[in-house]
Amino acid sequence: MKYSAVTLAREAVRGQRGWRPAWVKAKPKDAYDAIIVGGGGHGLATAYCLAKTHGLTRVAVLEKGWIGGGNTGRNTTVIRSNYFYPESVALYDLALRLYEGLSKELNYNIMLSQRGMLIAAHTPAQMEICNRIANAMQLNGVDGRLMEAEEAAAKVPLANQGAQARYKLMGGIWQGRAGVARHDAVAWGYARAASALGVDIIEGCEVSDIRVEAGRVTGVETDLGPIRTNRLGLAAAGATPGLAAKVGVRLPIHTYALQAFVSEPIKPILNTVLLYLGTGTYLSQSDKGELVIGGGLDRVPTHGQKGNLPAQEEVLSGLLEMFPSFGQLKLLRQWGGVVDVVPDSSPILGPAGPDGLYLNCGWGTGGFKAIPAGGTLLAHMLATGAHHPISKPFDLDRFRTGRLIDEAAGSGIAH
Amino acid sequence: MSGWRHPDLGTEIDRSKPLTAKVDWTKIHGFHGDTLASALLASGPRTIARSFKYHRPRGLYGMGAEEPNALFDITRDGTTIPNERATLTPLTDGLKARAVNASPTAERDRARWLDLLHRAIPAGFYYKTFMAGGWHLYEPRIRAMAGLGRLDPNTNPPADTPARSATCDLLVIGAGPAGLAAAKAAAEQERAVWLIEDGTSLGGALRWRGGEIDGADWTDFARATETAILNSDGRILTNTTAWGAFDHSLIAAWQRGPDHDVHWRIRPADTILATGAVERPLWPAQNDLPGVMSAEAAHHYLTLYGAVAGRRILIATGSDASYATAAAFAATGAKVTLADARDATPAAPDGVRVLSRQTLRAVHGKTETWGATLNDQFHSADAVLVSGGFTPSVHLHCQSGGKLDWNAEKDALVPRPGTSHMKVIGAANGTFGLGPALAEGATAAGGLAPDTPDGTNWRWHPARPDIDASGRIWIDLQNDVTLKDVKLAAREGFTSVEHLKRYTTLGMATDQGRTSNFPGLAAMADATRRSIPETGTTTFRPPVRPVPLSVIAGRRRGDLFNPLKRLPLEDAHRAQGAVFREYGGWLRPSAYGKDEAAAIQAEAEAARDTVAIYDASPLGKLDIIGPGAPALLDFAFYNRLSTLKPGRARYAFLLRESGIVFDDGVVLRPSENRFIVSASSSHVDAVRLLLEDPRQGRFDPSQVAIHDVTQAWTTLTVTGPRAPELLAAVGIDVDLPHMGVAETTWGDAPLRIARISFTGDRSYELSVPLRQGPTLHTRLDVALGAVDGRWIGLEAVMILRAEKGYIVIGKDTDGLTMPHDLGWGGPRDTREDEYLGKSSLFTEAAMAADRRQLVGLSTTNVVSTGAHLVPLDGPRRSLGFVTSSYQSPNLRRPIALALLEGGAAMQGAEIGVFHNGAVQRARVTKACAFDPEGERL
Amino acid sequence: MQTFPCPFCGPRDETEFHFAVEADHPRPENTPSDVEWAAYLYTVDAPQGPAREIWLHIPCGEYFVMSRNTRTRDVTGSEALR
Amino acid sequence: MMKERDWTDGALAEDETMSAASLAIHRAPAAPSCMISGDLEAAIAALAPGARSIGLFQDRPPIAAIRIARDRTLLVGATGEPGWQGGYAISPATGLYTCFQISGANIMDALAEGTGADLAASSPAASLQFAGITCLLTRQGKMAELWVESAMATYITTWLAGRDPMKRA
Repeated sequence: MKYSAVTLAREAVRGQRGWRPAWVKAKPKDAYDAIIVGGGGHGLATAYCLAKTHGLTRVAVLEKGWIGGGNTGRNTTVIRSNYFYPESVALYDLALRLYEGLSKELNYNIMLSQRGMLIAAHTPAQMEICNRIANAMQLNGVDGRLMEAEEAAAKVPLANQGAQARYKLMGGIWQGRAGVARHDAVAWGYARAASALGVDIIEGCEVSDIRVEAGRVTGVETDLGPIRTNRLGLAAAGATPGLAAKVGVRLPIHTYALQAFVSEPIKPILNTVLLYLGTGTYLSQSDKGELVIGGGLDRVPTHGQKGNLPAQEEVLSGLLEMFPSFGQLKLLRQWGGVVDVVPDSSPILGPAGPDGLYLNCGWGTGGFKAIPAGGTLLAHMLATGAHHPISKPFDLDRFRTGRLIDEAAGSGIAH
Repeated sequence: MSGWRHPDLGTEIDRSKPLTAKVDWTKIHGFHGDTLASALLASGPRTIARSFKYHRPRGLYGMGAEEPNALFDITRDGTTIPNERATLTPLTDGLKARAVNASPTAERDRARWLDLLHRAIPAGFYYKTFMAGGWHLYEPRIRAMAGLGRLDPNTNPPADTPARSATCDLLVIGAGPAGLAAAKAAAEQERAVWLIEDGTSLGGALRWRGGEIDGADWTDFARATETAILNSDGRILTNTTAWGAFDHSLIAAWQRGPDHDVHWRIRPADTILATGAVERPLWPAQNDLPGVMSAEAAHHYLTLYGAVAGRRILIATGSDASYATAAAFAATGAKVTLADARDATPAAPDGVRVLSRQTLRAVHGKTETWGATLNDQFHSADAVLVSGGFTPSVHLHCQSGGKLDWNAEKDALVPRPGTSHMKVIGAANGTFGLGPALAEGATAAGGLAPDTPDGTNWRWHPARPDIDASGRIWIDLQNDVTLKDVKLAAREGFTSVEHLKRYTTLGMATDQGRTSNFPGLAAMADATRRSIPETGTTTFRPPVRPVPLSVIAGRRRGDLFNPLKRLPLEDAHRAQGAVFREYGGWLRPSAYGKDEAAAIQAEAEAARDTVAIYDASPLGKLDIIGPGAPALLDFAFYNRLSTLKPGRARYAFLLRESGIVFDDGVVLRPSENRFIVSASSSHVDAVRLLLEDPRQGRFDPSQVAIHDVTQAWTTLTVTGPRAPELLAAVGIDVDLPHMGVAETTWGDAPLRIARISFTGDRSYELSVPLRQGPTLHTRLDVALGAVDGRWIGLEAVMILRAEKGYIVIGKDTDGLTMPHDLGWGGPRDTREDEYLGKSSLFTEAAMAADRRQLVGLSTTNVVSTGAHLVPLDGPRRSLGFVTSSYQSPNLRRPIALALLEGGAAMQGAEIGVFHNGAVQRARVTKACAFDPEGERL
Repeated sequence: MQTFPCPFCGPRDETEFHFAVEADHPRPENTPSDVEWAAYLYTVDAPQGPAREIWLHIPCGEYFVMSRNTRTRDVTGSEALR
Repeated sequence: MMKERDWTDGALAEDETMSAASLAIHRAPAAPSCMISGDLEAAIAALAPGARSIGLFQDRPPIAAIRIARDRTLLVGATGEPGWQGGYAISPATGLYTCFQISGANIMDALAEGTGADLAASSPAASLQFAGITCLLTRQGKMAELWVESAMATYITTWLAGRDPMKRA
């Protein structure tokens, strides 16, 4: 049933009894034309694109837990394309352009709020690096510009401007189209749309092995039994390296815990997304009124979705250095996701190992903003067996040739 | 109906110290020892808050962190803290409280009409609408209506909470009966016990239920426990919340102190969790009306504060535990009816009318309770106290990986032993009742069970929300999530408990689901025909209850945030009028003079014309000593250094294994077995640790040492044509070749001189031990006038080196720059032996012709650093970017360095310089624009 | 806050340590193939469970091999490089 | 160009003391010292005969070998010519470290704010991370000694001054 104010009003009269499950809780069939491992945003978006764009509906998404329960449900919901290299901008701005039409496309309000993002600089040297990025963005057709101190301060009036401030707000990079979106809604919106097109979404189904015969993928082993396919997409973030290793594909991926924090909800006090280069802390305020805060990784290789105290103390002391008045607020919730970090902090997209196996992983700390692009590109590879022009530069082979896309190195800012 | 303060009950309050406070527009009265909640109950109005979504009138419900309604912005002597729970806010004289998310006040809230729309705004409605025209049209109004309290932009809490680490033998969390018994037993075995209690005093529920332990009143047992702990090197922290369990059994605790809080990081050898349980509500229709309270909380307010919940009290329960509560209220003269769901009930306490087989169907009233329907009969009452059983508080057990099992007999999810590093005892383990809790506590610490006449282990009639009941029934009071919402979530497929939570926001409010997680889970189980274990539980995440950000952020602020290294001669430079800036982790003079920009140009000019001095102390000084030094340096550096003759110096690069230039600098070899690596000031630690890797992993560390003695020396660099004159004036005469180094003395102090030039003019780096720094500074300063020289800051030095095309790592190189991009291809072409990064210099990418290479740019006016280089015609794409750009006072024109695709082969070519939409023309030149032959060195 | 054991200094807070690389990846020498060199530079095992990693204890500057479990976070041992 | 933060705090001067109700912090004058690596026994025998190797928070005599690492030590109260002496290396290091001597009632609480290291476990190395930076920690009787590289003396002064208003003399 279509979602709209009309259907909502009609159901209001009927006690909301008319709604049907947003997605069908499918049981696995014996075989599919394509299988995607990982029921996060990327996996669900891939299934939707396969059905919608490529007309492939004998498709299954296998999720070991509940959809949207991995990094899709654990990030700080920031969406942006303020990147340095043309290849990165092509990828992330594709995602941003798709996000801009996604609520209408999926008939599901993902609450995309393009409130703009400021990356703040505090020294002349940092302003020079911001200028380097802003110009790169403009050359790549993205709305990035260098912002001077006065205009930047007006964007974040509560930011620390006192004499005691450790970091003066000297200006920075501004992207107006950047912002935030409701992360759960992205997963559920794609799931509902894909399910409506006939895709099987199978939760509680963990893939334990990949079956290969004569160099070609023939299916997967799961705790709900074997399922056959010749086209397999891996979009399982931190779990991807373990699966790929089963077919001899060794990846340059470390997994770390990345923590995020949410404060108690308060009336609106922050209308933009802000990152301070000096503290490394970034934040935005959700529509419900909670401050959503993030920062650096727990630099300890891990597979547990839990971070530790030092990273919390560092991120939150950074926050209060940026906004001393936020010392009035209390931490409501803290959680961690397991992020799959690649040496050049760019994803790994493309075929690997046996024929029919395609990777969409290595998104590290930046996966949420790329969901629609990840889906589009993995669907293209599964449907056509070949790279999309935008995914090609992110092939695993770049580590052999040395043609890395190292945003942190290029832009001088850790992404 | 105004509150009722009992004339003499109240163990926590001091009636000799009356206090007044203001809640919205109403004055309320209380005593020292009251909380805002107890004072409100005793004297205040019933409606003290409005619900988050429907703006329904709400009253006080609970007694601790589980309180879902009574939230206020609290102002005390000018300082405001939003979203404070009345139950956890000590009453102070003159305190002002303002109900959150209601205006002008809770009672007169203008947004009351929202409740009329409740049918149209169920859980998750916003996913189904607000799409027409784009979310941005609706978002501002929705954001304004969301959020609870208001931040006061003028309140900046100080960064004064210390973080303290501690270790102890046994940590007991919770000082109720079970916790006391465990702590006492352990302390009596000489173990160092830390006892942490969230409340203001020890005892937990004993404080209002009382009890006899070991033949005496429980307070004796508590005192004996305190003595035992303090005698065995233990510690007791009340007003302290253990809010996080982290790896390696670390517990984070927030101690609320009189003058400042403390953020504890405690690492116990063993941990015992005795955090009790939270009473469950019941789920009649309109269960959110002011006047509906937790029975345990009402008993707590009566005994501790003398605040009586009502005059005509109806207690709806299924548990023996409520009989003591009924007796306590009857003793005040209140009319008490106890409706027990069970068939067989204990004897009725005096003055209490007990009805059996009763089900609470509905509560009636508009902005306060008039009465309730039991089975199908109305009973008048002004307070309905509900008890639906108890939910063990297992947050910390689960945070540390502990699992839970459904125990039907205890009607609760209880910790599965051995699945976390903690032992869980008492009500937190589903052991309800004084005797069993004391026994479990003592035995957990290897002691004997204390004796008590009260040996019963409470059980109760399992209560569940009735998913077929009609009327509006609340599951999560604070986030306004009703039973219909849970059924809607089930209908729409959000049947995993995690989906239920995220779709309806059930359990995601600031009471963190203490009274809503269980009924939400039970209702979802019934709605989907599953058992509770099959439906599962959500993960428990820190903090156990909201903790101020300022407690975790601690004292790391301003001066103490990313502190800068300071020059020993800082004050001397200040006296010269230096302006300071941050350079690579040091605070250093950028220029000397009020008008910084003008000073920079004048300083750069003087350094070329006469002589200038700058403080180069931050330059890294890594002593590399021993017979193994040459081999180590040959492997670590891109340039061979074993061939460097004693008394000489050589410019060299350090690469990462990826072939990327990591640092550059001059390496001195004062003597056969001693080298000094002058790493860039921002890279000293990183370079030391980069060298330690091969020293320890590849070579024999006993044959080569690395000593960082950067901060043992003051280095002043004298540069300019009249430099030798200035040196002579202070008694330093030396004839050193360019790139020569000598170790001599100056007066009675050692002096190292290195004739190395970063400016392009003849320069001498003079290094003396720290103690001799001031003398060297003064003697040079005095001599400067005679040679018309001056002190210069780092900005002038940056211009001088840029005129020479000398690079600064990280500014003129990016994370992909290799040495041959900078014109330093020699070692790459000739060295046969292994060195760090070698194989990376021959990858496909490393051999590509389109690599970005260092070039100079000649332009008519100054281009901005960070501008990009673009083709003058054809599609516009980035060919590289400007890394350094200045007006050169010495060349009287702009100079710039850049990284340009295939730049080495483009000398003389014209190129576009793109900045913020505009394009200038530039000509590609050699990097060095000044004295290319180097005659002035 | 985890506690890691420096083989010389003993147990210390995790903030005193820096993760360097996974152990047992010897450096290929004398002109390795681009695949061998890329494997050395970038490919990792990132095991889910027991792992041998090279860590650095920053205050004393010693590199050492730590055996730990990447999922349970238990540390089972630490040994000096030589 | 916009001004950056002005850092006005200053380090304790040599031999100056700052004190509050329960804590006194004195900056000791710099003693002659040097850093040694390699055959530490031979180096100590040559430069400071009889000196013992001091670990974390261990009691030290005026002339002491404060152990930094497995094969590196700061010799206090003795120094020598820089370079390789057969089996060990020497670098003169007088003034490299600034020594803050902390005495008073609740020293242990003050130290517990700087480090989580177990000071009773007598770790063989005196080096640790204190207040976020690498330092050395030793003791003279009841008085704790925090050794900080000279450029960080200002930071540690500000950090130790902490909350209680400190009087400087």
